[in-house]
Amino acid sequence: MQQFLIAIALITTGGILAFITRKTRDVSTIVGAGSAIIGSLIAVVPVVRVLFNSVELPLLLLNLPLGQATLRLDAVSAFFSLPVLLLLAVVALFAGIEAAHDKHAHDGWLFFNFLGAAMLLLLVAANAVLFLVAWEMMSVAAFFLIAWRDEIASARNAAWKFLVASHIGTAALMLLFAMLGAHAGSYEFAQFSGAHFTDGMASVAFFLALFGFGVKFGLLPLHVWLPEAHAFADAPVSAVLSGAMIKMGFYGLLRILMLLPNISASWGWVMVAGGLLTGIFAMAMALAQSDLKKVVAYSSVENAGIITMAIGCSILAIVWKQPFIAGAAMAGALLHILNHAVCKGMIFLASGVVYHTIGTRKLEVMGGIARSMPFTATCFAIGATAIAGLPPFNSFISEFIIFVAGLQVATLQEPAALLLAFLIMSGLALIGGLAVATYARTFGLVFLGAPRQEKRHEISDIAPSLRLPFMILLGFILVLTVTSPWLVEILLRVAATLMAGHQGFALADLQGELLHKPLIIVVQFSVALLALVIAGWQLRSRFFSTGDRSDRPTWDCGYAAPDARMQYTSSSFAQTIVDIFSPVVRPYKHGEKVTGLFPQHASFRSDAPDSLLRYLFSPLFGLVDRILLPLRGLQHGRLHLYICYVAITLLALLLWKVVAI
Amino acid sequence: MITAYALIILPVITGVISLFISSERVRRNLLMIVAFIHLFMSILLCNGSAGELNGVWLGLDALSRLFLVITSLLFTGSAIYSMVYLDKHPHFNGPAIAGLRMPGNSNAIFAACMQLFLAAMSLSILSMHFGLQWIGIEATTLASTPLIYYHRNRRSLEAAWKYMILCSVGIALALMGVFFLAMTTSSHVQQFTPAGLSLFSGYLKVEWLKVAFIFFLVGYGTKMGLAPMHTWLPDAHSEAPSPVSAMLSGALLNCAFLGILRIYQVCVAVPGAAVFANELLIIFGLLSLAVSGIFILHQPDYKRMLAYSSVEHMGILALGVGLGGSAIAAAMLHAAGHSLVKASLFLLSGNVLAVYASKKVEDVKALLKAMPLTGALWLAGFFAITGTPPFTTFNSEFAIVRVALQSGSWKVATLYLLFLLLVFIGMLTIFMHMCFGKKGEQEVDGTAGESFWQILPPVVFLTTALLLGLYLPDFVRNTIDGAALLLGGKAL
Amino acid sequence: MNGIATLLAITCLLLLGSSRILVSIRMVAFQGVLLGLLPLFVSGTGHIGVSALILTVTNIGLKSILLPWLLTRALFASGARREIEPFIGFGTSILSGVFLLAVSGYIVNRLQSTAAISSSITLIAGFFMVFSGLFLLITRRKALTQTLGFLVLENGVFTTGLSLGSEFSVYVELGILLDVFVGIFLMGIMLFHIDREFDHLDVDRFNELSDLAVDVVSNEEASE
Amino acid sequence: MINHSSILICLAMIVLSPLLPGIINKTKAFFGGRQGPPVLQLYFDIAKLLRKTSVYSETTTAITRIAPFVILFSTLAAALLVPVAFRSASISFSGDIILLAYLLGIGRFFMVLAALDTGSAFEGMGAAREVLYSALAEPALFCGLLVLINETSQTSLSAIYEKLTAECWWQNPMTFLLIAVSWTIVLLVENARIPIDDPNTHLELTMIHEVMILDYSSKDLAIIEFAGAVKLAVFSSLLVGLIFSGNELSLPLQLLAFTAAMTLVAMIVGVVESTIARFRLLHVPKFIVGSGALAIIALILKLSGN
Repeated sequence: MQQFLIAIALITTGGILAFITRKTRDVSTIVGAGSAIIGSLIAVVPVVRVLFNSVELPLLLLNLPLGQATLRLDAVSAFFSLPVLLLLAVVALFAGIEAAHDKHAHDGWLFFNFLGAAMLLLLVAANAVLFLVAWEMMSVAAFFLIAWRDEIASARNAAWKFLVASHIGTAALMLLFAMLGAHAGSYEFAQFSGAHFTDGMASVAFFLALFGFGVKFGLLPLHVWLPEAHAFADAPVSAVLSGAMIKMGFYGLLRILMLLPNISASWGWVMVAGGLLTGIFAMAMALAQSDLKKVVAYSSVENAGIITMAIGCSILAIVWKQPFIAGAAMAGALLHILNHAVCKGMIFLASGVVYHTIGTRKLEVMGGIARSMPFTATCFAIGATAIAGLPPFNSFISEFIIFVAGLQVATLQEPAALLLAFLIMSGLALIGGLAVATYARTFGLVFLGAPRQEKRHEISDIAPSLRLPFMILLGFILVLTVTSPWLVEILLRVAATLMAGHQGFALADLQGELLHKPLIIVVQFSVALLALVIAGWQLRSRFFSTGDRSDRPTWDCGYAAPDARMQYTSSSFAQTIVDIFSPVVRPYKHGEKVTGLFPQHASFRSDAPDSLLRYLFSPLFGLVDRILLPLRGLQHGRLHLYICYVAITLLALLLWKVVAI
Repeated sequence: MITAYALIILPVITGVISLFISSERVRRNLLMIVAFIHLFMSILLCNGSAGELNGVWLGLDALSRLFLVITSLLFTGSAIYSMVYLDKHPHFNGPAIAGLRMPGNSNAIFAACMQLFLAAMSLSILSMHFGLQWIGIEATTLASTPLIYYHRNRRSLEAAWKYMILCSVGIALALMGVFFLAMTTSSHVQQFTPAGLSLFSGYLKVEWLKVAFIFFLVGYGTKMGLAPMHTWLPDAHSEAPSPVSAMLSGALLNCAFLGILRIYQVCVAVPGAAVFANELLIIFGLLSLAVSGIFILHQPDYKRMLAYSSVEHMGILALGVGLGGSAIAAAMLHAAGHSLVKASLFLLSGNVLAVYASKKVEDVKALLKAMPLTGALWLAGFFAITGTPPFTTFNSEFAIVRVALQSGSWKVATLYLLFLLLVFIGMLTIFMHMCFGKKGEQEVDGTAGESFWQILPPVVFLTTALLLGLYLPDFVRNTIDGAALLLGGKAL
Repeated sequence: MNGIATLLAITCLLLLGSSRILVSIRMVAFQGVLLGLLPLFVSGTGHIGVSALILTVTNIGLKSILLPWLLTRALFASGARREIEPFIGFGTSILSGVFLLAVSGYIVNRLQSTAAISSSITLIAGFFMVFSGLFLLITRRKALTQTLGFLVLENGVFTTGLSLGSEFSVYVELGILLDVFVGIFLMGIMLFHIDREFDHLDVDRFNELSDLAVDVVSNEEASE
Repeated sequence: MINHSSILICLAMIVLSPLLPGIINKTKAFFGGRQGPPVLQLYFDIAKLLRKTSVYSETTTAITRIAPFVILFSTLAAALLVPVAFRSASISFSGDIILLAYLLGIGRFFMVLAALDTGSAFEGMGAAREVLYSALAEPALFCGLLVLINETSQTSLSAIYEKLTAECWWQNPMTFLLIAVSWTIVLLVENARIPIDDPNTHLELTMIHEVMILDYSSKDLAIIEFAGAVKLAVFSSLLVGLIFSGNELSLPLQLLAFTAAMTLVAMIVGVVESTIARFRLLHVPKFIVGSGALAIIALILKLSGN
């Protein structure tokens, strides 16, 4: 426990020192990045101890103005600190090296480290007030990181949206914790779980929590801040935001769920439905985007949707007293959180590299980057395959676990169960299919084909030193894939801690072996597939490639002068799908139809700003303005009427109250 | 007791003296010295060694301790700040009006009135006798009007006039309240003080107390800036010189609030009255919150925005006291936090104004680049004033929500949070517009507003607010809890 | 005592009705005299306390001599017209005055039901003066008349205080008087300033400071 | 849960799978009143292709080289997971169908990437269509599966088929009929057959599968063609397992029956192809969604059933 706090302190002070020494860039880089990395390494030790040999670390007390606050690191906190620590370290490494290379790299170490420290603090806070403090510090740090390039209006705009959104969420959380605290008579989580809430209160609490935390992890209507924030922040920042900060939303939600013993089915249904809609909507939006990082950001929303579904399924399973399903779904959700953190970290870093190298995020003008940046391309390809939930990589494993839970649900002989199974299975399938489409589009049109830009300065792959972080993440992807059958045991332990309060499922009830055996086979398949493919490819290109030639243009069906501009563009690739979802996506389409035998010059482009933002939130805020602005007339500057206000107030009070006497 | 009198007498004397000092330097040093002596004495008075004194006229209890220290602290800060501020503004000789020649030049009047202002506030804080307190509060109005009119232009004159008239009217009504309160007391009340009245709470006539409370609320409420009597506040705060605005918002409003608290103290003792008072306080609190939210949204003038945020926080104070229980302690804490933060914000706005020479939000851009220190503090102040942890304001605001829910008033809690949200969004928009962005085409020399004496007070105040948010030292906690107990509340 | 109270009420009605500033000033001065005499009667029973005497003297001195003199000066110094120019015509003013009288009567009546009041007429007069003071402040255009209105309001408060028979120590009373005096004095000085700056005393045109204007630029971040 | 005997059968199926397209073409030829290519045609093609050297477009990257192997091996792996000859699959475990579906998914993913790798407008077009159709088809597959799971309360494909006996059909024939139809459609979609896609059209604009492999030649093309055949076999055996149940027969009989059934499926496909015209591309998504709808109806029937 002490180690954990030391790590937090180290990271914070490192940030501050880096800020002080920001004039001398190298020093601040070393201090900032170094403290982040070392801090994470230190913090890993207690985390691992808690997770692997499930020891309870001693509590720590903190004397806050609103009373004593407990710090504790239980299995759940430990698990959730894995993505944080991992990304903190790797991204710090990346950003550090990058900063050493070019002058324009991100150097907001102060807030970067604060963000990390705040998240770690959040995870060990076992007290509502401390939790809120850490939560807000996290948001504020993130706000500054998003607004780092504040000379760009859109970055400011994104930061504004982010902070407003997260503050709305925090308001809900304040209400929630105030309610719990008022009822339990203390802000300590321990007291909360002790207090007996009525079902009504519990539901109110849950939905407040879902709202408050949903803002962070991007539940359907509340995700609007997310794409822009991730798009306009620097790559390392978006990596941490998407990989770690979003997960804190899930952490909070699960924490609250732990504290509410009387769980109800309606919560589960809401979460499943919400998650499903989120996932599908996000993918539909992602396909319509023309900004590389927005696509990736939307895919974060999609994964959040999947995780939400899984948690919802687990809740329902708890209500239906199905320990195995509950455990499997929860374990799947947790594993997916971890996997998503790794893959998304890699993808964001890779897309950041692309952005830095060719200086644009527009998919339309990209293409053919793979030839000049093979390493980045490989990383992105693996990351994309993984995050699209395809074998042989890690995200498939977690989705597989969730699927297994779904299959198990289908065996229950009751309509509700079948409905749930239907939602989960076909939902996941659809989302997965769309994810494949999205990432095929993203990777294919960014890295493959010929450059769609007329003139592009000569680009080269990232410096060898910059490859280290990618290698680490790649290693994690493989490790997470291979070790998953055993990882599940730990995850189930975490899940057991999560559900301890509810049905009192023991770890044994969760029947880990039912997951373990299939997973081993899946892993064997994955490894075999990977090995065979590589072997086959190498053999083919080593020994059976005599006489092969690759100096001919692409076969364009007899067209004599094929041209890079004739390639399928990202928007045309997505059009067929986007058209299906156009009622929700509402894409902008600018351009005229091509007519006549010898058409004149014509142009077409389409883009899709978040439809919920356009059709829900902007009108809402506008409405508030329209209501409030006229009221400003009250301050008209006429002294007589000001006095009149006073007089009227006095008279009104006198008449009202004196009559009452 | 001597110290208590000294706190009031000293500034009066020095103030009058400084009217007739011709040397700028001497006058300023005098101001500084007085500020520090005052601060020293009030700390001396409040560290408990003096104990509770309940004179017929002056007294010292937890409430006055709290407010006295805040006031003295803020005054010192503003005094330090005005060292530089006065240099930046040309002083001119007061005009001869119908033979009544105003002695000294405008800066002399400034220095003098500052000290008289301090004296008046000390009086209103230390006085236990309701009549005396009324005198003190009225005196604050008189002393601060010339300060608001410091710039000697039409706008400041208009502001000063409105301030003068509205506050005088309000306070006249408060005097009415005082008379009614006197009416409630039957003959055998010796001391016309909160404590004295509470002793004989059995004999007090509830109806008259209620009427008195209404007059107090409307009267002192005008001075405190509770909507809808707040209308003078934005004008005065935006037109006054920044150090004065800091005093007005950070210290003066508290004094007026104290005026209401004193009668509330009596109401608590009388069975029927407390509920009645709480109801009114909650209503006015929420109303103020709403009004401030409306006017902060799209506010084109950043000093006015700060002024409205003062209205908002006065609303929070009223609400907190109205909710009772530990919310009262929270309100006391909030009063302290708000004074510190708001004062530093006003001082910083002075820096910005000095450089950009405009109070318009749209004219100020890229503060963080143009004046790094001020910009950073300005943002920090924003987070502090909107109750973002770990600043102390968060604790108080959160505690108030909790109490609201404890008493099961969901409506109040939700409205409260909604209005806070509204204010937050409004302020965020403004602060982002000011701090971020590209440097404006007109090249500003940021260093002009960044001298050490201009930065020091805000730094100190904000740091204090931050530390208080992380840890509450026992003497602070005791003072706040003591104040809460006086008002029939619970400890934090 | 009740006689004086009635006189006070009548002066208020006249104030509401009078169209010339000079007259109003005189009226207020007369009120000051009445108000000064009032304490002598409160204690009743012939013998007069020293404190009461002092109060009387200062009261009359300040309210019916010094301040009127100051205001008159201000009036003559300013080139402003001597008419009052109200928002609400004099007839209406008087009518509403009567209404206010009724209201104050009603309130006092309610209060009386709860507790015995030494002299309800005076209290009514007090309330009425307060209300009409406010009324003047609200409906009269000139800064000067507002000052008068404030003076009336103050007088009303005093009357109320006396009628409630709440006797503070003389120091407090004097302090209060001092405050009021300085307040009016300051207002007087500001009248000169206003006259110099705006060359009119028309407070109604004092609305440079307002929030009617809505800034669009600061709205940039919000708009999307 | 490794079933050694079925591994052999599975291998046999894999080896013989190129016959299926042959049979389909024969059927089509028969309906067209033509002689038609020999049943072994695909073998000849593959043999020919393997002898040639390949030409790659200059825009291509390693993706183009890797893709064939990903496609091949993922399809072969999938073949290991499907029950053959009314016996449990070579490798069966709870949730194997998921792995099966996703193995085919990775193959498809790489085929699409390879198509985009060439940077040809036509291939991009095909890729876009492919991803859409498969994304729509997969839910239909799982939907049908749900009903079977719910019927048999088993979660592994083999176990499900083992439990799935004739009387299940008799109890609620409608449900199973719907599933069968919906899965047939899925088969047509996944294997790019008429009415979704015409394997031997000559207008690139209208192609889906064929256009994606326009730039492949020689060995790579051979691999892809073979993988395609295997994929067809996999889906056919899924269908066969759904419709026929013969797990109480003796092994030789099972083999015989299975071969017959597979041939039958191939012929059905042939009949479909030669009777129905290819849909306009705009209608295809509706058609696929329709198959999903059928499955959902089946689900609802099942719901009302119990």
